[in-house]
Amino acid sequence: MSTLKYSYYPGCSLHASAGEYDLSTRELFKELDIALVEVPDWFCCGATPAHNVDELLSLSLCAKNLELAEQVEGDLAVACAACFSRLKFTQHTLGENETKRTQVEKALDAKVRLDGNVKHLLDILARDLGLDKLAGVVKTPLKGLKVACYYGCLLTRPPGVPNLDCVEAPTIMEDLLAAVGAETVSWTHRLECCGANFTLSRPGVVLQLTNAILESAKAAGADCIMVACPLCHGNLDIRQQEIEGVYKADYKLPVFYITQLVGMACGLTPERLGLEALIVDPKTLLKEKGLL
Amino acid sequence: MQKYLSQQNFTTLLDKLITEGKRVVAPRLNSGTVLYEPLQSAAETVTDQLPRRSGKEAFFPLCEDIMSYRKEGQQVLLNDIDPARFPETVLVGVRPCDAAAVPVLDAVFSWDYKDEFFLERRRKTTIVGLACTTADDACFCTAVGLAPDNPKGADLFLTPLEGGGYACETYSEKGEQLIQAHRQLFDEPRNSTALPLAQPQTETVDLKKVKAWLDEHFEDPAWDSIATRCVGCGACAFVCPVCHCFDIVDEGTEKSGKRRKNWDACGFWKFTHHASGHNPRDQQPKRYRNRIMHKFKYYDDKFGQILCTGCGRCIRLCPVGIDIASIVEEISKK
Amino acid sequence: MSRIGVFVCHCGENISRTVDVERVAAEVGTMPGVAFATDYKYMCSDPGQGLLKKAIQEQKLSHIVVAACSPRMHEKTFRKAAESAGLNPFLCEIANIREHCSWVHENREEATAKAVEIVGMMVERVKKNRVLPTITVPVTKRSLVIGGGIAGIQAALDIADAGHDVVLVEREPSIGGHMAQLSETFPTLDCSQCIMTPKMVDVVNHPKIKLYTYAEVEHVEGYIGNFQITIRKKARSVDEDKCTGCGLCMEKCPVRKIPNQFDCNLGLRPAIYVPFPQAVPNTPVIDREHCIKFKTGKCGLCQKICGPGAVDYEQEDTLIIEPVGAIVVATGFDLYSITEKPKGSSIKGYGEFGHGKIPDVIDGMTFERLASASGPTGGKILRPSDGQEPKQIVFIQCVGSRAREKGISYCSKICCMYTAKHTMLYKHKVHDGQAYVFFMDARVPGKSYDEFWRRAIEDEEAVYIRGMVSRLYQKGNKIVVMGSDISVGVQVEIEADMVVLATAVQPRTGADSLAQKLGISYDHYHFYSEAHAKLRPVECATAGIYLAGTCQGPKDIPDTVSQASAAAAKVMTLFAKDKLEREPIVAKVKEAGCVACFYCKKVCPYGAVEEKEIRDRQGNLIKVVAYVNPGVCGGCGTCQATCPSKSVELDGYTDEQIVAMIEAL
Amino acid sequence: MHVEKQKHDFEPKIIAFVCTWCTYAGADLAGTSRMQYPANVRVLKFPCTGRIDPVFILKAFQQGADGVLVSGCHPGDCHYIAGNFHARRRFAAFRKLLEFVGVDLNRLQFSWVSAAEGGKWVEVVTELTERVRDMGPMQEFKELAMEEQWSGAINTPELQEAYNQI
Amino acid sequence: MTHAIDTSIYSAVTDAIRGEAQRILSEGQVSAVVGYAAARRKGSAQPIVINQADDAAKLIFTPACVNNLAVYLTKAKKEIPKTGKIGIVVKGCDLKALVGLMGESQLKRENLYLIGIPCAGVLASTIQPDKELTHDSIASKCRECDVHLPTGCDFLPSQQPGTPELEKRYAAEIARLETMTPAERWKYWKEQFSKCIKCYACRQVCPFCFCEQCLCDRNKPQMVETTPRPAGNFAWHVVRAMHLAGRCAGCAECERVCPMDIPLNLLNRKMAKELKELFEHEAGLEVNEKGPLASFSEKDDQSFIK
Repeated sequence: MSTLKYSYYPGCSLHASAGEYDLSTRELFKELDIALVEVPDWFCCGATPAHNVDELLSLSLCAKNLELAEQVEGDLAVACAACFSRLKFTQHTLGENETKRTQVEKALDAKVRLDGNVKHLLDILARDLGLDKLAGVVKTPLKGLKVACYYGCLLTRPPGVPNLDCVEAPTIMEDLLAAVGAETVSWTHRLECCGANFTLSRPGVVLQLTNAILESAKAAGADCIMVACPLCHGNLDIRQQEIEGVYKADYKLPVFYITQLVGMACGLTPERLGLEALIVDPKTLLKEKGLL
Repeated sequence: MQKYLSQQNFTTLLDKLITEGKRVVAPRLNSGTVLYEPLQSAAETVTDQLPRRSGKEAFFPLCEDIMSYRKEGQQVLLNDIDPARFPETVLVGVRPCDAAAVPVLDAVFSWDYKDEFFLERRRKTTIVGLACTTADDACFCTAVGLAPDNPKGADLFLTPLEGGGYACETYSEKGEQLIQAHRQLFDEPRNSTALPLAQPQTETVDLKKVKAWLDEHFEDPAWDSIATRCVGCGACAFVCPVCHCFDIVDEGTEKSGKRRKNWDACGFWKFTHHASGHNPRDQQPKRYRNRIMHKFKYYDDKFGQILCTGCGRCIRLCPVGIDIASIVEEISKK
Repeated sequence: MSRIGVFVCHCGENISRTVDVERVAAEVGTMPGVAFATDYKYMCSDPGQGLLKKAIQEQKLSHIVVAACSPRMHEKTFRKAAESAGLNPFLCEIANIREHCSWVHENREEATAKAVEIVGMMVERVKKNRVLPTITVPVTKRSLVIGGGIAGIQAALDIADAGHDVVLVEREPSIGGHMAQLSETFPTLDCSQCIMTPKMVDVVNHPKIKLYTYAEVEHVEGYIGNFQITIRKKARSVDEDKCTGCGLCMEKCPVRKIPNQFDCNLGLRPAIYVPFPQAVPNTPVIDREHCIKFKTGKCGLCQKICGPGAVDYEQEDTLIIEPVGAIVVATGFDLYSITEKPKGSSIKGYGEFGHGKIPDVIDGMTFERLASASGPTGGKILRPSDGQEPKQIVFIQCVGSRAREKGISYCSKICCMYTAKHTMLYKHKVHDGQAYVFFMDARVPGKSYDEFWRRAIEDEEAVYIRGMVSRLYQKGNKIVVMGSDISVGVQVEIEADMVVLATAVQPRTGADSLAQKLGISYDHYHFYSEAHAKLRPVECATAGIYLAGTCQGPKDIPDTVSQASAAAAKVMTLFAKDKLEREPIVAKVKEAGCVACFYCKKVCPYGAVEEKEIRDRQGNLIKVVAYVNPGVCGGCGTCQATCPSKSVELDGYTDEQIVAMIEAL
Repeated sequence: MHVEKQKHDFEPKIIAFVCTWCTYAGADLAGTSRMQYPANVRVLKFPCTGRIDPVFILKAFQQGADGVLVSGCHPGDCHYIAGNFHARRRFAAFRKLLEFVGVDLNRLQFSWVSAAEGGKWVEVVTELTERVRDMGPMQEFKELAMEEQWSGAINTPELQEAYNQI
Repeated sequence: MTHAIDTSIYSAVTDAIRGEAQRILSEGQVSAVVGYAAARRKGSAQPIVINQADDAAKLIFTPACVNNLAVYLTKAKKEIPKTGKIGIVVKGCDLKALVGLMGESQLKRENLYLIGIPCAGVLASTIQPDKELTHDSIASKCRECDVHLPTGCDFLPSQQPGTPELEKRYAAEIARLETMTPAERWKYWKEQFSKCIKCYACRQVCPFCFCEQCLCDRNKPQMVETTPRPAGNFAWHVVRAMHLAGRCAGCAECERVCPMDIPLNLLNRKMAKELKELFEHEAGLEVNEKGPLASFSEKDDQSFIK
């Protein structure tokens, strides 16, 4: 049915805490007949900390991964919002700044390739495959499920770099969910930061930020939250119980990855989507909505 | 006089002529294009291709100075070019269609006015003709009364032989002198057969009928269909062995300069453009009509010859595929 | 053959010290075409000029070259002298052997040789010079002013007061513009309407001003001194001559709930309306989009009750042609809208501020209407959502301005001052309220401006927070404003009742299409471009068109009024003479060679090139060619360098003249 | 005190095409300030760099210039609003063409010299003159001008002499 | 070894052109159609203007249909009837020229009926027209063609041309010349230009040389020596390249028709390359009101200006 082909950069999180994101991605793409070939020998992009410590290192890490990706046919598919951000940022910075490019090329002893397309899964599903096509393969529309789409701070920012969607008022997640029959809520904290990796060094800050997000989603009437980033997922899902304790709140908002919700609509079993790995148990909700 | 000239001696002859101080002009390769040009050495000669430009250049240069001027104070000083300083030239490897052009040109350059620029170069040039062994479908010498082995215009004519070398025949004093001066290089004629001659594909055209039609059809709708597509360049005239129109221009500054004679072409818009702004040949078909009329009627009226040797250059090189052979053929059938 | 006279000046010793002037004269004297050559101590002196005049007459000279100082010094002097001796001034050329020779070289031999060459060059040049007659252009002493805001009003009044007719065209049903919408003005806090409305009345009463409201410029033809303006007067549906302005129609109109744009859509108006009570002219207009009569054919109430019978549903747009000699463009500005912008627009909008969907997030102009005594709330500051008085109010500056990522990089110039004013007006009306201002830096230069701004902080207790706002969102009936205070490096979160955005000043939508009609240039943002940023700030590059107010760039009322008066002064300067005289260094088209590719038109900085049809005596079109309007041509010659066939030629700098000089070398 | 000028074997001919409002005035200022520079330059005044046709540059080289200078108003200072912007594009393209056909661009200088930059005028002219002097005469165009088509060439002593003179 | 290029669609294309020309002529939509017809020599083709629907059967499309017919619609060629709408057969490269002419106010789209050609390529030279289209014989311009299917035509046959990837010869040749020293380049061009005989075929076939009076034909002043001496030839070709800079649409007709084989399109390609690098301009299928040298940006490169 489809002839889409991508090289695939899972990123470290997907091999660890976000294994279900990796699993659901591979399963969903298999179902949609989109070829994913893992970038051979890929390694960490440096994520959010590296560029604060050593810019050259962080750029070189990404540049090397981009070079590796060239061995595989097709645009580069990225699942993690942080990896996506770093790879895009590297392309942008090295494209604009010749001095830095020269430095990186010297470090890598190779020409930097900046012409390959780096695409987030959202882009692939909503645009390359297309919403119409996606809607056509939906088996179980996610009817009645009210989802708060959470973009976090990296997917669309900074202006002019990822160019995924409108920087401050994106709709790509909402559009995607509409195509698979879910309902999305209008809420205020779609693009706020969750605190990301401060979860280890400054948990207090993260709790505060994450609480605001959960509070806003709940207030808007959401049943669950959908994310496209393992870091966001970690903070919203793993920390949720703790937050409820600290802020004396009762959220019980399951946090799904985009691929899990879309996969569910395409009729993939919970096992193929790794739903059991979620901390906030989605079963009750899904049963209630007749989706399980 | 009939002689045999081996390939080896042909080369030696040219080199000798060069060392003697003669200007030896023969087909050679100039950045990818075969042209009649002065040789530095006989090895440059290319004998298997018809040069892009014709041999007329040796007598009727693309561009030549005829006078120079200089202002000094309120005076203008003039200085004529002395034809005596034109170099002695041997024009070698000249195809029958190019060689035959020379006597045709003689007519116009020695008519009411003797053009010393042409005539002096003519006197100082010996023409060594060469028979054709190949032809393409643009060649039509046979249609205008010539042939691949017609020696018209040549002082000396070479016919390539099976197994190499040339049969060599003289047709003028100049040709004989050339052989006499280098007789050690010429052997007695051999019995070898000549290489098969080229076979131009065009049928013979009844030139009388062509002229008869032209006599009556200065105005005719056919001219439009023939030449509406003509874009008005001078390629046909400039590669033609017998087109001989020229333009005289003064070039230089207020202080000094040259009067020059350049090739001109009747296809150019400027060719008949009057100072008043009026142009009697205001459209391209009228200009092209002049080309055909001049070649097959006016020249015939005046000199009893036609102004075409069937070399086919204009056919091959016309940017818009105007084919003089097919035009003449068509006219002959009207 | 030419008889050229060469006059070599010693300039006291300034030239003769390093240049052997006698030798120059002698050598030049032998050059072809030179009939007379001499040297003299001071050519520019009276006897020197006398020598020149005498030689022209006695020697019957056809051209002259004066070898002296820079032509920038005395070209005019010598050309005048030549003219008085009966020679066309443009047959006189200057060879600069002082600034470009004697003063910059010490070696006498070298300097003399160079001087001979310089003079030789000019001798060759002058041979190719042609007689050029002075160009005169008649001037129609009427002016068009486009836009009836404060800029247009000021310009119109100044020009009319000088005794010249003015045609004032305003797009809206009333003049007044943005200034009429303001409550109080900085830095004096005087009521805007109090100072504005008398001027509006002056306009309508001025015998020299012809006012067209609810009208637009449709088409512009002609050039400086001689424009033909086609004005489209939109159908008002009310006869201005008959209407007495009694207002009965507006009272009776059954359609009453149309948001009034003048009040930033806060107030409501009927379908037949004047935008505001002090409107000039006080003649209503029917909003055909909302009028029942126009929508369904029924109603017709206003016509029935109108005593003078002024309501006319059949009225159509009319086109009026006005001849004028000068144009003042004063079309004003629009405010940046934070709503979502169409794809492809360079303006991005503000998703982080809710894309305009949060009702109590308003822009500065809306705040002006809330604060205005004649506004929809009668001057009370009330929230649009629920009519409550906001106790915590946040002002955000630089919304759109200085924000490259939002599509605009310039400073809007007025927001710092009006935000300070807003905090004061707020404090004056809501005594227990608190105003916060997020700002990047305060740009308040101007007479009494800084003092005003400080008063807002020091006396009116506005809290100024240096930093930007990253996001705001509705939470219950509050608006959460998330920002940072970079002076102390902390995150700030304020739960506000109302947020006022100081949105950027932008050119009017459609400014570009008006510019194209006028043939004036505009920048990337569509602000109109002045001819020279420093020295010709109110003139357009296109002769006879002048700029006033914010259409040229953001500015406040005092600057706008100053520029309007300056533009008026420029118009008066133009009108001071009956005919416009100019140096004949203009481009001319050689029509025979012109192929109408109009490259000349594309590159002409003055819009001087027009398309001209050449017809035979029967009126059949022979060809279209370019035509350079000598009244408009600036004389740069860019057209000639660009013309592929060199069919346009700049008099005074023809190819022949230039090539002659190159060949003289 | 007069510094004895160094004698050179070759004095290049430099032609400067300048606009009247900025560079010509700048050169005037150099004069008024009594600055000194080599006497090799000949100035041709144009209203605006926008008027300068690339053919003039070619013509100058053909007429024996060893170096050519084109100079006008700084961007934004054009008396005619935008003439220098048009010129900038035109010459950006033309110099690439000249380079491609084998003209050494060291012989062709472009500059912005304002009416206030007498010093810069001196600097630009001096630098170009010295650079071209080091490069020697612009042989290419001079030789080209003497060259004939073979068919029109004659062995005249005067041609030979003229050729030897360059 | 030379690979043949698939031109099997050309006969179907020929049929389609004939049908369309027949239709628009008989319906009176156009007063004439400019196209190609077969000529006497084997494999040859020539431009033709037809006014009768019956003549539509004369139209062909073959690899020898090399001409850019746009030249027949320019002012320098007044003979084509200018009344009413004219149909014209265009390859993608020819269409670029037409588009350029529209941008230069020479033509109006509404006066044209464009019959597009799905084109896999044409011959480099028709001196010997009876040739197969191969990787060797194909015109250099076709090797870098990006408009095998002209868009925006009124009629376009449905055939899809095969478009093999071929080495870009112009790019390679320009790169080769660029690595030379100025003296070497001078020598190269001097030799090439010295062959020029000033027949002006390059000018006459060029759609953009539409000036009725060429600058180089003027004599007051004489900007360019008209004499075909090396100096005048050099000036002529440099001035022509400059006049075409930013305008040339790349049809390479100048180069094809040059009887002296001067690689004229190299100059035009070089300028196109430079203008793309400098001003991001490229000849395309969008009508451009202002060419790169008739416009400017304040941010234009001025690194070459002191």
